[in-house]
Amino acid sequence: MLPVLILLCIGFELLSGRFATFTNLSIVMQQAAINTTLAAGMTFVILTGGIDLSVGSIVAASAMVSVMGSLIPGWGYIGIPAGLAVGLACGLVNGLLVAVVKLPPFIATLGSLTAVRGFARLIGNDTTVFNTAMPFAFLGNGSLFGVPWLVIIAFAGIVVSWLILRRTVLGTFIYAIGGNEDAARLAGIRVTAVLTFVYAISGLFAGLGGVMSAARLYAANGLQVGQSYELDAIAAVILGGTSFVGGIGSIWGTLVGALIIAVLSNGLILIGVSDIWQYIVKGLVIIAAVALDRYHRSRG
Amino acid sequence: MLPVLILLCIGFELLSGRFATFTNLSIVMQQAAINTTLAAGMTFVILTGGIDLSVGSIVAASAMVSVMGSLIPGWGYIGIPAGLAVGLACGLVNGLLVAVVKLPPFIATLGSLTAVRGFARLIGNDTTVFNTAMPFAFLGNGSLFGVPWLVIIAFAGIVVSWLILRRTVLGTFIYAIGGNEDAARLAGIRVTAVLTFVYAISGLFAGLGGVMSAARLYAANGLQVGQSYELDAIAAVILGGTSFVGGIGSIWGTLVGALIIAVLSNGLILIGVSDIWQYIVKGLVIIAAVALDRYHRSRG
Amino acid sequence: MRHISKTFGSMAALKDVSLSVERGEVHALMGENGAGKSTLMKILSGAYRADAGGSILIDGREVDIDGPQAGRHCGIAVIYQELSLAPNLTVAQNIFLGREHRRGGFTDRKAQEAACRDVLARLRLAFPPSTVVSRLSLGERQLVEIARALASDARILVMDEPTTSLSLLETERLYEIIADLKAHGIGIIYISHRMEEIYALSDRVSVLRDGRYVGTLGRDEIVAERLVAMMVGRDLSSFYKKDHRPAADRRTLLSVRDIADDVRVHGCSFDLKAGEVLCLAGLVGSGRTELARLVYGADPRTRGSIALDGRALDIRRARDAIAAGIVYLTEDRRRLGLFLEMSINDNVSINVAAGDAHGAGFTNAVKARERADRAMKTLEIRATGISAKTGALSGGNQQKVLLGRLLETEPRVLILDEPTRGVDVGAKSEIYRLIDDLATRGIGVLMISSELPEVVGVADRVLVMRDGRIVGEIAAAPDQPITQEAIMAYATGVAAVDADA
Amino acid sequence: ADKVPTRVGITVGTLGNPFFVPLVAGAKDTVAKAAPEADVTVIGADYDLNKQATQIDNFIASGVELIMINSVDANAIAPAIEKAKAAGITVGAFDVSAKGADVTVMTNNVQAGEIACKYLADQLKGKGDVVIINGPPISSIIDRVTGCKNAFAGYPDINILSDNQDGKASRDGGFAVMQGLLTRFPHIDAVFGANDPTALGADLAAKQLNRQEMIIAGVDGAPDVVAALKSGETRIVASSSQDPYAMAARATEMALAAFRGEAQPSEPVLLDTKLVTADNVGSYIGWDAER
Ligand SMILES: Nc1ncnc2c1ncn2[C@@H]1O[C@H](COP(=O)(O)OP(=O)(O)OP(=O)(O)O)[C@@H](O)[C@H]1O
Ligand SMILES: Nc1ncnc2c1ncn2[C@@H]1O[C@H](COP(=O)(O)OP(=O)(O)OP(=O)(O)O)[C@@H](O)[C@H]1O
Ligand SMILES: [Mg+2]
Ligand SMILES: [Mg+2]
Repeated sequence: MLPVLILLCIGFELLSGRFATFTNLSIVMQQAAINTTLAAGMTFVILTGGIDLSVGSIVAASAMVSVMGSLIPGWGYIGIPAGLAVGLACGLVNGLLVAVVKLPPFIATLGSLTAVRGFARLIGNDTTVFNTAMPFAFLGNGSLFGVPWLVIIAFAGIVVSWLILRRTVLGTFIYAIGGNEDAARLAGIRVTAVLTFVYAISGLFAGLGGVMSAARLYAANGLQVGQSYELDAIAAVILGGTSFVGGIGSIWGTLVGALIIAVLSNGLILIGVSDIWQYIVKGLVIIAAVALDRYHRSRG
Repeated sequence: MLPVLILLCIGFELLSGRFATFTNLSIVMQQAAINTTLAAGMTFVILTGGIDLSVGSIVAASAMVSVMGSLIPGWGYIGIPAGLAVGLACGLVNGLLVAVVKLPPFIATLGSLTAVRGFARLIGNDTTVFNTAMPFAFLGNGSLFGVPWLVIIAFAGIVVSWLILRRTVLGTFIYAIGGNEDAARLAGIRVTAVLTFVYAISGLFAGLGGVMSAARLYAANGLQVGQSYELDAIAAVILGGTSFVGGIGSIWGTLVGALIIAVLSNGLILIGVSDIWQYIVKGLVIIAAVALDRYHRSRG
Repeated sequence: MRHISKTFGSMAALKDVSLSVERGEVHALMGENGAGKSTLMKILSGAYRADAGGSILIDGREVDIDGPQAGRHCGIAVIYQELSLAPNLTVAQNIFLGREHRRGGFTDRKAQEAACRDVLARLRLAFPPSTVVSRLSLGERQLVEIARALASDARILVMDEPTTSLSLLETERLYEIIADLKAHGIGIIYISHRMEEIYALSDRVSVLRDGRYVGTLGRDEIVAERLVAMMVGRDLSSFYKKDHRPAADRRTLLSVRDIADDVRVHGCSFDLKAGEVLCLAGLVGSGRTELARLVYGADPRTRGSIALDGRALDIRRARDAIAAGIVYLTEDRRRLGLFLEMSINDNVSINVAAGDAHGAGFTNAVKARERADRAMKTLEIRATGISAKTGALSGGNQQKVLLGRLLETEPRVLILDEPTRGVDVGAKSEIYRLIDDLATRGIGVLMISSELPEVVGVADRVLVMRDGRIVGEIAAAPDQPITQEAIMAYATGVAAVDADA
Repeated sequence: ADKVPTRVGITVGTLGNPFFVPLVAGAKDTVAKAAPEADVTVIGADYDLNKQATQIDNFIASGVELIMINSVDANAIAPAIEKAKAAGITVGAFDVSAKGADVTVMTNNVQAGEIACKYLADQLKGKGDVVIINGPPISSIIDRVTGCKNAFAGYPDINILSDNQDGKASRDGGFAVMQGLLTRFPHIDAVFGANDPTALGADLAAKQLNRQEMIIAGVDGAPDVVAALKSGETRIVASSSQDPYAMAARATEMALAAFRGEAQPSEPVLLDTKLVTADNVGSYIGWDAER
């Protein structure tokens, strides 16, 4: 899909003349940051043949907790681990439901999508919580040597995921389970533990996404954060070439997928396409991009 | 899942004392009607191992066209075939993308989810179209011998689906493709044609859902109708025991799944659970229901 | 078929192969694993398209087989090597898939099941047409495949290793049917790695090697040495190898007592001695695989105990068995054994990867490569390299990869379920040599096999199963070798009285 | 000539709601009148905070000089607005306040709820059982419900049966919630829907179950309610009208003035709402009127 991404960038630059500026590219990457982070976690899950629908709701819950934590006088930084912990906890529950109770992943995480969303609304009692003096605001809006922190975090997430998936035994097990779960069990792999891990890490990444959102907005709202983020995250993973069948795919593909989604949103605004037409064009470009990729590969 | 459904009904009746009245049960079934119809089409798709994310958007587009058709003086009934045609057309496109272009179903229908939503908004130019003198309003609000038309239509959809799936050769092909696509191809089955059919019928049912929505609300709005209906439809199918792996499941299960979802929504309002808690309880009940079902079956 | 070539990517699987079959002839096709036999047949059936240049003629007329449907139209039916049933459908639905009995667009289920019953009766199969295929054992599935081919009324019938999971009884039944088909003028192409089947059946034998046509032998010219020489280009001297000492005086290694799942296995007990090759024989569906899986912990058992070196083991899942030094080679390598999307390297080292890992769980790539290289060399796996995708290997080579994986765990007890399933003569003799080596090194080998000559050839002792019970034991003694007849007697129930007594 | 912006960005909570059509038109027309050459981009945020914050970033990057915002959340959007202002951009808020904006014009939503519910209470002669169908927790909806409750509080014999169900601010949602409420409560005298689609959905549900006993009010003065009121075949008796076009026009005019450097009130300007009823619907100028 990399060629498609490059093609899109060139197209938008030619059409708008404003796409390829440093500021805009940095905006695109910031926009992609949260989705990339969620998609990194989602890659683990989809590689095992599962799905995690709850990430959007987890982002909301984590963002709420993170902002509320940041309001503790003198201890504001606690918002970061608190948000992460919420994500990890939700992910662990998902993992146990799938791996131990053996629910179909779609149903288990659809249940959490709904329940965690309710929880996110409940803890803020349906109001917006905000912190004008957000101690870790720099994470959301600052940059390091000109590179936004959001981008650094997202990229770090990708690199860590890559290390786990491609350089550790655990990664091999994840691919193996996705490729053939029965065979993995017969080969003595701790399938239950690995599956639990996979949902836990997706939850953790979603928690990180929530912290990023909190740091960026200085605020959170149980209902208005993270709505249908799961779809974008899954789309990034699948655009990136990971297959629902399990066992096939790569984290770099996911990065490219997430960038394609962000570039599309940004570029269409830049060239002044109206909101309605953005929907239409976005849908068609996604289809065309994957079709082109197929064609390209089948010839290559 | 039937025991779970019955348990839920009994529980709500005990808690509210008003659940099991004729009127309320008829309301529940009406509320389930559109989702049941979508889920019937979705069952076909999921049985082949695919997914159709675009049904919610198709409902919107079909409802728009249906209401606009109903406004034609003297020819208002044209709204019905017009709505169905929109659904069928979208479904056919999905089918061709999956079967011929060989896109992953998730991506192909995610593309249509977005593009068709844009189309639905475009044709009404983002306003609500309405018809206070809807000629086929009886379909949405009338009843035949006390049974609401919506329920009759939905049930007819289920019966037709059952006939196709269990009594025709085509149905066997659908199960065969879901069970082992390569084997089906080697057996000389026209896999491409069957897959196209499956998405087409899902589109057609979604078109029917749009007509039902139009007849029920006398109005349609490109953005607000059918939002995330796909999730409910998929949930009904999976709750009903059909597996994402393909080839396993039944249409009656889907009916039960759709009823569980409707009973939950209705019952929680009846016993006066607040909106936020509805989210939480709904999520937990879905998880518990499937877990119970698993446990029950593993013992049975 | 004339001048057929086929390339996958850059690799040529078939190079200019020609083959002809007459009416009423059984034409055997032989060759090592990966020689291209299955590929050639898939081209004939329309599953693959050949490269341009070749042609296929039926009754002297050139036909264009551009898909499975076209192949079927030309009267060609195939029993594929890799079983191609839909596991979620019933036996009847599978047998008539794509050729349903219909009334209008509706399936005529009654007529179909009646027709299915007829076909099953021809094969003397006991299960009803409404059985769901996923509930059948591997051997039973293979019989369903055969039934499907029989029901198709084809003029040309291709059988690609139809008997790999069948025991003698079913195989002989198949012989009768083939004779019957021949009499009706049907042309049969028969692929097998089992010599005795080739002798028994074929009118002519053609041999492929490395995708090339080597030659054809007529009925009277079929001699084992010559065939083997044609296939491998060299001579295989001793086929079965039994050099290790008889195990009589060895200590007991594995001891299984009254193990059962009370569904398919009902209380089996046996001892396996160190350095012994113990074979488990029986008819298809007799419960051998299930017994092995219970020992390995792959399925939960309802009672029974397992001890190694006299110490009781608490085996609840496969992992426990592996940790104790008991490993199991599945009979269904594609579904339960291999990770087809992964490399040979990963497949070979996955069982021991956790142990090899550097701190923090990082993969020890060097060690993994060593292991894969060793497996490639000792087992003579043919592939482009250790990073080749396992799914692209021929069946026999896949089997060797799986074996390689088990050997890397340095097991004490090796349970082999149909280890030579779909393996060519050369590789087979290598596997026998390997089994012998392992036994010599004191490893206990429990081998399940449906191929009686193989059982007779390698076993020190044979247990025979029937209906989930061990009904007989035959030990090799210098004066009284194990015979196929003795095994069959137990397996079919003729000699059951002895065992009960 | 006056100083006018060359690039303008408009972001609204969502574009797919009929209310936003005249709202956006009002803002766009006003910009076009003052600065015909200006390049105007309009986008919807789908009620997603991150999305709206991103859109403002995009506006800053693409060099807009004026941002008109209908914020998803008044407080949460503050940091983004601060950034925009730091970049020298003038920010005008309309319909929903946005902390830090230079000017704010919005409907007096508390009042909208108040007059609708007061009307309901008066029609009931100060006595009866009522339900409030709530909506998503955005400020306009919260304010309306607050206003409505204030009004009902003045009538000791009015009893609120339910106020915690979410009609999703849509016909569909209003319909489903109302069906449940109708079953739960055998008698309902009046219904307040948080917006017109909700009220219309509730009306349809009551009609279908043949429940004649109640009257319904909403907020918006939307064309479909106008049509219903005119037809007379409805339980809807009133809707507090908003004038999205005029509201947006006013906000944009003020923002343009601020852009020119003219001092503007920092307090939000609250536009009064008028109650549309069957009696005065004939003279009501609706959203779909030509301007
Ligand atoms: N789909 C495929 N893609 C790439 N290579 C393939 C494919 N199918 C077969 N091959 C290669 O073609 C060659 C011939 O394979 P084929 O399956 O025809 O062998 P075979 O003679 O049937 O062997 P066996 O006795 O093991 O079944 C092998 O080297 C195999 O790796
Ligand atoms: N999943 C299952 N559910 C129900 N019955 C099964 C299942 N798997 C196997 N069986 C039945 O259990 C019996 C024993 O099967 P098993 O696989 O152990 O036999 P086997 O002796 O190894 O035969 P084969 O040579 O065919 O592999 C068979 O009759 C089979 O039909
Ligand atoms: Mg072969
Ligand atoms: Mg077996």
